Amino acid sequence: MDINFSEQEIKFSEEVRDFVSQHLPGDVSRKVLEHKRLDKDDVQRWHVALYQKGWIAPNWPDRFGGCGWNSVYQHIFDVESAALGAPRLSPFGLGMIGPVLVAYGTETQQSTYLPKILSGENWWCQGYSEPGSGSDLASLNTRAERKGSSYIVNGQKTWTTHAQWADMIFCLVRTSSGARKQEGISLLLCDMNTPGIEVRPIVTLDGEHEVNEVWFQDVEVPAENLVGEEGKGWSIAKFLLSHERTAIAGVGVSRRELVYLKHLATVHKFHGKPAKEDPVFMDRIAELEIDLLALEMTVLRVASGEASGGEPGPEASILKIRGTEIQQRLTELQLEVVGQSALPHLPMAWGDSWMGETPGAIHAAPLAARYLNHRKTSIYGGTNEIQRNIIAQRVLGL
Amino acid sequence: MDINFSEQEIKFSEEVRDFVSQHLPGDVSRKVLEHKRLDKDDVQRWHVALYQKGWIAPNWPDRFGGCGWNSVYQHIFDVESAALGAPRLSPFGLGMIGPVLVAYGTETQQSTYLPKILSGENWWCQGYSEPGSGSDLASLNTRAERKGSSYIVNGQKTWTTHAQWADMIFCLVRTSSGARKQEGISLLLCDMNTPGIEVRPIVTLDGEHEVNEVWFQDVEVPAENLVGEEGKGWSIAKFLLSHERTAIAGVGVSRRELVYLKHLATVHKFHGKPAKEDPVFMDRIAELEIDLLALEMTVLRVASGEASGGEPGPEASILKIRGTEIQQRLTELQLEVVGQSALPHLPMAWGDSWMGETPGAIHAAPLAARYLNHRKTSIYGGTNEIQRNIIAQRVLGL
Amino acid sequence: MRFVFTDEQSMFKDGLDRLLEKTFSIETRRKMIESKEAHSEQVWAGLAELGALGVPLSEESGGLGGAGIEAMIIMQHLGKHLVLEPYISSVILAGGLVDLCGSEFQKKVLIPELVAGEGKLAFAHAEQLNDEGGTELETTATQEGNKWILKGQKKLVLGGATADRFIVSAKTREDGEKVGVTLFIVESLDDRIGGKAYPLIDGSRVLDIQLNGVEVGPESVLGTIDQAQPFIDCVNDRATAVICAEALGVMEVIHEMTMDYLRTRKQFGSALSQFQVLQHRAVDMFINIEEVRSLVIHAAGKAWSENSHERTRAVSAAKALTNRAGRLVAQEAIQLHGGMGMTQELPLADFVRRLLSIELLFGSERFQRRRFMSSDEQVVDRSVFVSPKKRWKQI
Amino acid sequence: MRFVFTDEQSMFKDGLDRLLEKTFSIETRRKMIESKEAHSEQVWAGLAELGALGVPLSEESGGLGGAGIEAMIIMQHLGKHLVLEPYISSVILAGGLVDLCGSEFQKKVLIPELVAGEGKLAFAHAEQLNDEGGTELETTATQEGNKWILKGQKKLVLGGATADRFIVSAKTREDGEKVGVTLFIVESLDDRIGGKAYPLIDGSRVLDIQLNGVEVGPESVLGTIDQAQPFIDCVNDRATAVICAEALGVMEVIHEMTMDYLRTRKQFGSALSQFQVLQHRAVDMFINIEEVRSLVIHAAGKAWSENSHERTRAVSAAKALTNRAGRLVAQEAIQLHGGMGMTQELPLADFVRRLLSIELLFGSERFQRRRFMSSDEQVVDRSVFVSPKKRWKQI
Repeated sequence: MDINFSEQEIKFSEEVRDFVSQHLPGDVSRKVLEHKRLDKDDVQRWHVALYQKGWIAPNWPDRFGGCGWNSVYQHIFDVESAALGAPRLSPFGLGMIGPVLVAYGTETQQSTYLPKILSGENWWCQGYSEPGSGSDLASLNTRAERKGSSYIVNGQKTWTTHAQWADMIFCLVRTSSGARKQEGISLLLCDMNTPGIEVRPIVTLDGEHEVNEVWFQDVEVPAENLVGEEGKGWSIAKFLLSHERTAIAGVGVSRRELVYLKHLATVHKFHGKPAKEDPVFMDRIAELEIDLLALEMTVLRVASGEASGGEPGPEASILKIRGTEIQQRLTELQLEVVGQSALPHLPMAWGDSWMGETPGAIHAAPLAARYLNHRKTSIYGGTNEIQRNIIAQRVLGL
Repeated sequence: MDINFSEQEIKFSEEVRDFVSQHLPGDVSRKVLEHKRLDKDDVQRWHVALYQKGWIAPNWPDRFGGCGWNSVYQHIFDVESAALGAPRLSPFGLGMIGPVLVAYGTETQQSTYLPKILSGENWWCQGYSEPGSGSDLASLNTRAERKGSSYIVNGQKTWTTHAQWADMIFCLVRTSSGARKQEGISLLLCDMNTPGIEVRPIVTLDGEHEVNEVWFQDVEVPAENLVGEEGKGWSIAKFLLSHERTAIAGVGVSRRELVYLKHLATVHKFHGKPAKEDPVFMDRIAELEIDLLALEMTVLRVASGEASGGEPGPEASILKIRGTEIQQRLTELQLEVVGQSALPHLPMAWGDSWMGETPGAIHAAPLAARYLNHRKTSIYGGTNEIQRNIIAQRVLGL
Repeated sequence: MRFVFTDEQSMFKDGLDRLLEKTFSIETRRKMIESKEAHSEQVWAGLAELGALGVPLSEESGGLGGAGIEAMIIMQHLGKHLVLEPYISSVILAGGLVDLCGSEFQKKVLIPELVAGEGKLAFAHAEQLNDEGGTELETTATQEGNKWILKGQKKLVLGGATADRFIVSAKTREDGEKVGVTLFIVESLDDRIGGKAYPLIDGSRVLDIQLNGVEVGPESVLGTIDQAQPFIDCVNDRATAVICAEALGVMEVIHEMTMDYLRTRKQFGSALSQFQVLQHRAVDMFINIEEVRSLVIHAAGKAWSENSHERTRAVSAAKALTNRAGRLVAQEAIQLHGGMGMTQELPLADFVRRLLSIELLFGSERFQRRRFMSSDEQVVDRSVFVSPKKRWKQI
Repeated sequence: MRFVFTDEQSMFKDGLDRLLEKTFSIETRRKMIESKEAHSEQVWAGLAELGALGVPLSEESGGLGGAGIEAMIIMQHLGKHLVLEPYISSVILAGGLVDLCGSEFQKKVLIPELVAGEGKLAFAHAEQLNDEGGTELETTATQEGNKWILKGQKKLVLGGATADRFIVSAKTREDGEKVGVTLFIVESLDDRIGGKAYPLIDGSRVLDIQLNGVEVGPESVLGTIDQAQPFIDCVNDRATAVICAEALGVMEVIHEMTMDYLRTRKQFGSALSQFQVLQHRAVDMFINIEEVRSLVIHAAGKAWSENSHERTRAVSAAKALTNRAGRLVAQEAIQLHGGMGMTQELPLADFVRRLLSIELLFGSERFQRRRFMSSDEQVVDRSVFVSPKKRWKQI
């Protein structure tokens, strides 16, 4: 056991820094660091830069175009690139359906979809939740009926992040009504341009459009787009969800936001002195920073076990819970330090083209919206209550 | 609505202060203020002083010898006497079985027991919990069989506070095995000197002896000692438990301990300066003090509703939860301010006769034990989890 | 001490409820926010008719002689209905200053108009949004002949967008540590005022104003020259107390919405309300709200008090707790609503956003706890309860 | 970076487990506490035989050249079995000082004895129990000829009751702000030492000593005169790191006991483990313990580092978290055990009391967070991760 970085690891981190500094577009980095709104093209430009470098799929096997990094390298990349303002790539292709296709896809599916995920040609979105099936995902009702060489899909998905940007959707659908509700669920891949699919925006608490409803009316999906066996989609879904949880810890971004928080504490004042001289506030930052350090070490521990042993266990639920709690606390403390400056509601001020003045500090403008937006983190990807149920049952055996 | 004290109320508070200053024995007051061990006689002397003044039973009706104080007067008495170091009186007679006998007792029971409770001639203890019945009190197994003009009691009670001091015990016993476990429970009064009763001490976490097991082997209890109807003991038990919860808020004592905490913060230092100059520590004290103020106002609100409307509702569960949480936090902060000084384990130092030195400050000696002891408060009188269940079901209707 | 509303107070509550149910709804609110005024003249007129606009002002000034408890009742109801009216700015802050400092003549001109709903006031005071607890005032008033010239800028003027007149605070003396602050009445139509209106995160409209050498006469001075600070502190405390009452009303509705959702929404074959973890979370929301209620009553009862330490202590306690509880209630409500709690579509969103505004206005939890603690020393011995400090001294 | 134990480390763990299971139990412990020595020579000898007493000392000094990770393994096991042995005092603190500062001769005399389990050391340093973070040392050493005279008193000397020799810290210079501290080796049998032994709340025995003009020769000076402070800080950091490992072991057992209780105890017709609220509480205990494990590993990996900022930062983080988590774990364990959790009879009581001792030793949560924050500035830019500070500066 050795918790210090090796020389190779230090060298790699320098390599990452150099690459990011040179290839991350300056306007994208600035938007990320200042919490401005990103559009698809912003993310895409970074995606392509990484693709060209061969750094696009850290956790895919070599033969499918992955980098073959171990978990420490992945972590270094995460932290270093986030620190310099790299945007989060869309996770649905690279982090979710990609690994699923690697594990369960047919050769045709692999050769059709994986290269386009890597290149960024295809963006994906996720068709999991439904209005009646949130935490109880297995109770989903979207039906796919086999008709000749196609499935006909009817139903409604919701909370579909960036469906408005996606070329493809992977969907959990019900292909038969088994005795247990987990049975009869299948995973289908579906082109977003297929007739009968309609995307309706959902505006969230913060006034922004990020998630959508996706409606399916007699949507015809070729049968070869079924992943794995018909009716066995549930175990694939679980495989995918546990992958999602590891990434969701978000250590790199949280480290960046912590540095930003400390920066804000030098700019904003309490009682006439910089907030960083307020011991009560700094005690709270210290507590958060220590929790983040613990999370980071836990990520590395879990990830290294993963590398040696296979898929991440239910321990990954810890990362989901604590990772999202920390992300939320960061938004709270950032809001606290700017205080009243965050009151004005000026959504135009966090667009990129805004050149006007704001009543408070300009960087304060997006912080209330950011706080509200981040309430989602303890809900999505399996609520934190569901994660606790998972740990209770599968780790503690209660 | 008027939240200011009236002139009469201010006058009454002065009257209480004068009386306590003159009649509370100095050695008792000192023991209480310094967290030393109290023996029965210490409490008894104060009991008698209050009895002689006619201030012994604030919430009993006049005709049974109560003071007839409204809830504000009761609160003033509670706070003023606690501040000056008055010990808590034994609640089992005055606060529990007394009101039960007033409401449910026969005339003979009332005339036999109530005067002796008032005078302090009889001390009571409570036979509720059993080894197998904690939170699920109604599952109790101690059996009482009717045999002629007596009940024969067999079984075991536990967590019986001050059974070693008690002359009488009131017991929940099973007199028949009904369909619902709440049915067939009866309330019996029993002389602690009856043959077949054995008291076995339970030493608690803090190394002290406060609670006991009480064993019953063929204990003969006269049938006239049944309170209310046979088999209807459960509703009496609930009546009694909700009374217990109002008193359990303990605002007077917590106010005293808060003042003590602030005093400790002037005596003990952090980084070479009095702890009261440490903003982080003081922020925590402020939070606690504000919570205590909220509790105090809630007690007054609930109690005044009670005075106008009858028995305290399930809202009293709030007082139990928050009251005990605050008591526990006070012991934690007291422990924090003395720090390492609380490490030496010197139980003799919190007896009254101790004249020796202690490695840390002498007043620090009991604080670790006190912290450990107070863990009980969120367990006894219905755990705080049970209280939350009560609120969920009976107040929120979930 | 009494914790029961008087008959008069109860009738007043009922009147408010009827008015607001009839004239206001979440749909009205959403339309209003998009409108130019961003509030409802109909509701304001209704409040005037009920007497609500004069309730917490003294009878000598032309008010109804009520105090904190009455103001609390009003604000709690405005909170429940999420009304946008500038009650705090016009009645509590600016109206309170006229009531406390105004000359007979100034009161006669301003109060009846205010009470009748015909003239709105606003208090233009804040300048530094980036320094909580910073007290520096940069707006100056300099005397030239018998005129005063005001220069500076004021930010986040609540109710500013619809006010007919501003009470403006300005520095009129500065000797080392000591700063003299004076209040001036300024007509909002004065063309030397540059105003910029914008919405807060809850949709309510505020104003930034620029005073480019605004000239006012001696009759515009409100109260004694250099002596305004204690009165500013006083109305700020009152406003803080009653905004906590508003928060209480908001939280009550949020809690109710959440209980309804828990009872209705099913997962895993049961209503969410059957899951013990969610039950206990709902209970913690409830307990927090009850605690806020206790301290709101306490603060309302002390906010009109002449003892400034007692007032500060009660108000800071209430705001610190309201902020903590408000955050918990909002966060739990969203969490218990799951994905639905994240949508702008549910009225929950409007209530959550208002609660967040209230949290950010009138002092953070940390700020208020510090203020509470520093008012503590002075107030302990005045309370009805004598502390046993002397005894501890012997230890 | 590697998170897997080496084969050697795994074998060592197994050896420790076998030793402690064979020679120690909660009953043994309870008997020991009442005994004069308050620890077990058999266990100590067993640890010596396993090499545990020399593991974290450098090979040059006669140790086995291990470091924090090995010390962590040992202390975590001592925690799991609630062993009373003076490992921290003798090996980590005093042994560490000899290792870091001793002359060849001093090492040759002291280390082999220590490693063989034949001579115990203790570090007598603390004086002010009533001032956490206060650094004033009142014990003085004054030179007379080639002798040193030690005067003062030392409190709460861990392992002091059974030590054969003390390392005593004393002030040897004081010029205004600057204080020179020197270490001295003192025989415990010296009759000019007045010692008073007493138990801590967990039953372990400590010693207060009184140095009434104890005379020692120049060969007793450990390290350079006036220059001991950095080495004291170093071994204190190491001790803090490994006592967190002990706490981890203690918490693991507490959690296991609690899970067993939840599975066994029935109320309302179900095992307690079926109640969702209790399940989630158990999960929070578990998460806290896993976080402690992460920071214990981190601190152990840095505690032997030469970069004192990095060391302090890692150690303070671990202790702050350990204290917070330890309190949560103990409190929840008691609460989930209900009344039974309040009894002295259950072994849980012994574990809870030890955890409380650990919390009170080596710095509170508040103290450690402050220390963490002040070490922060220095360390950020040395880390492998470059902070994006410069970018923010442009905002």
